[in-house]
Amino acid sequence: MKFAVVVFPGSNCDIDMFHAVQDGLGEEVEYVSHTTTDLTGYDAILLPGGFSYGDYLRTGAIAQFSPIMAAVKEAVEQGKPILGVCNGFQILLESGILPGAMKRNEHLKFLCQNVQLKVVNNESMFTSRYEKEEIITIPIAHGEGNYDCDQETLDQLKKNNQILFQYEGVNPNGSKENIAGIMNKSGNVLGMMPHPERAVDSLLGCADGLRLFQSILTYWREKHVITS
Amino acid sequence: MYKVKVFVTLKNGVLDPQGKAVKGALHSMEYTAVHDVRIGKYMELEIEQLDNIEKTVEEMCHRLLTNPVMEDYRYEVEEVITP
Amino acid sequence: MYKVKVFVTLKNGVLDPQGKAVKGALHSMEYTAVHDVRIGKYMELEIEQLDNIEKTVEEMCHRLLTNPVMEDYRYEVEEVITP
Amino acid sequence: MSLLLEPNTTKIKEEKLYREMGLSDEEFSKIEELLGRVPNYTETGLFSVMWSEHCSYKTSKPILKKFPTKGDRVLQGPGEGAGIVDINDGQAVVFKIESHNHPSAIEPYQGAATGVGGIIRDVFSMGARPIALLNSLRFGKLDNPRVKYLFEEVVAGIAGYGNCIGIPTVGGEIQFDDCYKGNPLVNAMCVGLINHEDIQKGQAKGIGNTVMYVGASTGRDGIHGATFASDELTDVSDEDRPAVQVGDPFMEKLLMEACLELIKSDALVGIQDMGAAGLTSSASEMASKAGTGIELNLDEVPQRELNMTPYEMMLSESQERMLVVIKKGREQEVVDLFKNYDLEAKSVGVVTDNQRFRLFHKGEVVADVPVDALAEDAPVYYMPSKEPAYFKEMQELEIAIPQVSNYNEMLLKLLTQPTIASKEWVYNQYDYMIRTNTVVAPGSDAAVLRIRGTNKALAMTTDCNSRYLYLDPETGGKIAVAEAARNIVCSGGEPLAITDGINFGNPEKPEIFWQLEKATDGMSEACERLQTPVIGGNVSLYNETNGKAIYPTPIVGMVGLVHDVEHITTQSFKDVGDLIYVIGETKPEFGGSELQQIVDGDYSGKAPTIDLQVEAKRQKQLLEAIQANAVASAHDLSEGGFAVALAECLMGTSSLGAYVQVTGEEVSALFSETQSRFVVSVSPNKKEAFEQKVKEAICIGHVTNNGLITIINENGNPLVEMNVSEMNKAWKGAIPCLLKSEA
Ligand SMILES: Nc1ncnc2c1ncn2[C@@H]1O[C@H](COP(=O)(O)OP(=O)(O)O)[C@@H](O)[C@H]1O
Ligand SMILES: [Mg+2]
Repeated sequence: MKFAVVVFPGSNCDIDMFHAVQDGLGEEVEYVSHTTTDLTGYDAILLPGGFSYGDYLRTGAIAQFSPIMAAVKEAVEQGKPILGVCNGFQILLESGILPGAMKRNEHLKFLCQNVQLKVVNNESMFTSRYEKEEIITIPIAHGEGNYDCDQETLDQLKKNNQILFQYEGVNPNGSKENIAGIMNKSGNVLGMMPHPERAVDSLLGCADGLRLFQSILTYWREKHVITS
Repeated sequence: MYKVKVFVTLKNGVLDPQGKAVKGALHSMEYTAVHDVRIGKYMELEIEQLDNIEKTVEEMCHRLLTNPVMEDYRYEVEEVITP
Repeated sequence: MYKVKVFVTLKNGVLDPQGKAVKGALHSMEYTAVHDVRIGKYMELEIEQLDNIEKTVEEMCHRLLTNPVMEDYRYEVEEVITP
Repeated sequence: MSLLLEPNTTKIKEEKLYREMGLSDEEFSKIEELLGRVPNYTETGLFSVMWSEHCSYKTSKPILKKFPTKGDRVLQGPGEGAGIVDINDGQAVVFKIESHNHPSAIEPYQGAATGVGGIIRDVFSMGARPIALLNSLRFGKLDNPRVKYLFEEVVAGIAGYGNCIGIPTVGGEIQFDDCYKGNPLVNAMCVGLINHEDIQKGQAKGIGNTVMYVGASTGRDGIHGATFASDELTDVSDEDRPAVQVGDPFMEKLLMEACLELIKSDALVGIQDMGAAGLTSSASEMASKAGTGIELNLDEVPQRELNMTPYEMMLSESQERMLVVIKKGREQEVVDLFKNYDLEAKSVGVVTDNQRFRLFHKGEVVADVPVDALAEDAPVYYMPSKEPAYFKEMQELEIAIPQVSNYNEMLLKLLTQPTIASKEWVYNQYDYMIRTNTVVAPGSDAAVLRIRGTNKALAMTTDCNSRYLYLDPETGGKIAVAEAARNIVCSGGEPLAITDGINFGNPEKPEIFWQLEKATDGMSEACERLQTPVIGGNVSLYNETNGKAIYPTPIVGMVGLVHDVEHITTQSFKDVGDLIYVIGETKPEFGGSELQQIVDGDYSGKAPTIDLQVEAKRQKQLLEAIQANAVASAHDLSEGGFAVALAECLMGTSSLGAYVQVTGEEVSALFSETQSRFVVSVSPNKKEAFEQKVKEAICIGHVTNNGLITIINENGNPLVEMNVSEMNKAWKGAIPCLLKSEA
């Protein structure tokens, strides 16, 4: 399976994402510049964290106009797994691929620490390797992770089981309904604030994030066997 | 040349954590008469002569300068005569 | 009740990385007529009836709402008749 | 100011305008002599910044000469952007510390942010990939709104810059004392990784080569920052402040990646960042080091503002700019490379053979001075030194053991002193994990980062207890180095070298200069003994408010090599039943201690003594024991003494406790700050192995699973008995609580 890590100017978790796939998962992965217009050669697209365009104006706002975003939207349509983490999530929101918007953390400070997440839905291509309701530990590192949406959107998210992760215990940023990660209605785009790519090596304290990547791989393999 | 001023505010009903913090700080400084604070953005753009400047500004606001999911905006366009 | 609008801008000569990035983005979106962008803050305060409201606002701006080292401000006070 | 309005030479000389720029009458005469004429306005500006303390080290040079700077592993000592130390396998570590005190006092967020930006440029200008940031901060007590504001904004500024550029901020230290109330200290350290073959020098070699300017454009910000940094703060500095420099970490991220790519190209001859004194210092130093000259055409310098004069361009301290020298004919490659990062590279000058620094503007020569006159010929001052009266008084005081009636209460109180309390509120605002190499995050003795693709890791720390330095600068200087090394050793690292951030008061006062001399004497001796040469540093003098100096604060930034990730050790206890040992005997030493501050409200008496030979021996033995995998946890004893250290070993553990017995005088046993001591835990099956390596270690108890800290005396009576979770809560909540409370 071949992954693309999209590099926007100012992305800085690109390297962590790359290593999570290469060293953690053991699959093929390449960096892809934001100026690329063709993503057909990749089986999954990863939008990493960081501060694209300095996160000036609003987080993820400027990156949505990068040339690569048309290709990302194509990949969304094709049903490829797309994972946006942190700034990647913010970009997915700004570009309208996922519903809702991000505000500054309620306490107005950047916060970096391990948090506990509840796996709300384990039937997605991103979470099949987790148990339902399982509590996992994944780090966060953001200043704007306060997810917000209107009631109608929230009802939809719930109805379609689009909420994959919720913060367990303390909500670190004030997000609506303790939301930590949501997917699109078709189920192939996941945006989440916590960083699974930082939790793939127990030398660094925690490896709960690895199963997220393994879930994607499992999905892809199954699909590949069936279709080929 | 035009000078365009854009005022961006959070939509009614969207909680404003920054405004809340500022209000709290003002109260602790004894400005208890302050009922509410909302914090938004103020942008000044200098734009060259253009046909249909309003439409362009509207478009820029909608596409980039604001996030319609949670923000409202209004703007003022002034013509500046450069000597 | 008063409604106070405060406009905060960066002092002349102070670097505005945000404005610069937004200008760059607008250009890459083909809004090349945009010469300059400066980004500041816009605040709306609701304040109860007060003697000398101007002085209070002035004071709040100076002490908390703006950073006099880097920012300039101006404000407008409107009286709001609450029904 | 337009060129026409600039004062002419007669006016500069007769009205002594150079004084406003910080040059003395004698210095001005020396410049006239070097030039053989009166300098014009621009030239006077060039000299004023290059001869400022910040750039020329004119008063600190004689002092810095004393530092040991050589060692088998040292690849680059002081003199370049940052020092470099070999770490085997063709790899090296690059690091340096830098102060941004005065800018942070004026505008704390941007002052701290641009401090971080500056030190990062120092490291990548050597060709190294920055891998970690640390900082060392000093503030007044947290009982005053201005101090709280400074503290919160400085931390936010450090976080804002480091997080955005994507370099983890992994450690640091903070102390709160009244002497820093009007003059906070903000020192930032950056650590980078490099392969030997990529090491760059800031030299303008090769006559005819092209000087290129890359990065942000030049504005009027920070003009006279270097001279400003060399002046005292007074209440009026609030008014006549120079334009604040705003950092743009996004720009720096692009610039860093572009420069690191450029380093791989053989078109590059030399590279240096534009730090203090911007274009002036980078260009003249690069030429001076190479023995060449430089001509710059200022019309080509990218400018952010209209009608900038040569004076303004040359003195601007706009951030995120670098100067590179490129082989003639290869300019376009560089332009293209930077364009890929949305950056502009612009040819602005040429390397000449005449050893002159010549500036052109609108077709005219606006400055023409010998390069060495700027970069090398700054005067050196040997300041008079005098032992302050207070020192003698302090030395003559009898040892006094502070009275403590309730040990439980006192321990709790110590744990909530902001200097001791958990710094989680601070470091949780820093992204300390990014780039996924941080094995030991902030919260233990030193931070440890693995080096991907190897078995090695790097341990790093910053330390300086300035209260000891105030009471006794020489001893305090030794302790600062020794403490840093202790933190490295406790984490499993072999101390390699240090960078120093010398923060002192006004050196023109003989008592301050005496502090400077003594402190650096002490540091030199410790560096010698512990084999950690000084590979670079920074000097910040004139840290005074209204004539009152800060405590002498020479911050030590140290990096150590962990030979195998298996050796990485943290301070927390690990398992029930592990044996607890103390290394080092305890004496009644309370001068400069936290306990003294609480009980007396002030510091007095003698600083704790230190025997560097004993220190070196203990560190060596402990490191050997760690490397033999005989140690479960290790922690050095510092502020607050044994009881605090023991408590710290339990913080954050889920349900562990400790049961230990102490001997001797009780207050000393619990709270004395005697140096060269460690608390270590050892798994029972490693008992022999450990005791064999560290013969003088004394087993005092064991790790329990009852969530209690229990310290009994010789007779078996409890001195301290407390819930770890209660302690933990107080320790963690102290700083947030102080910030919230109104004052
Ligand atoms: N300004 C800071 N930035 C980041 N980490 C910090 C800062 N201050 C303290 N820390 C971290 O908190 C922990 C305790 O610091 P400190 O009490 O100074 O330790 P020590 O006494 O062992 O030097 C260390 O891991 C340190 O890196
Ligand atoms: Mg320590």
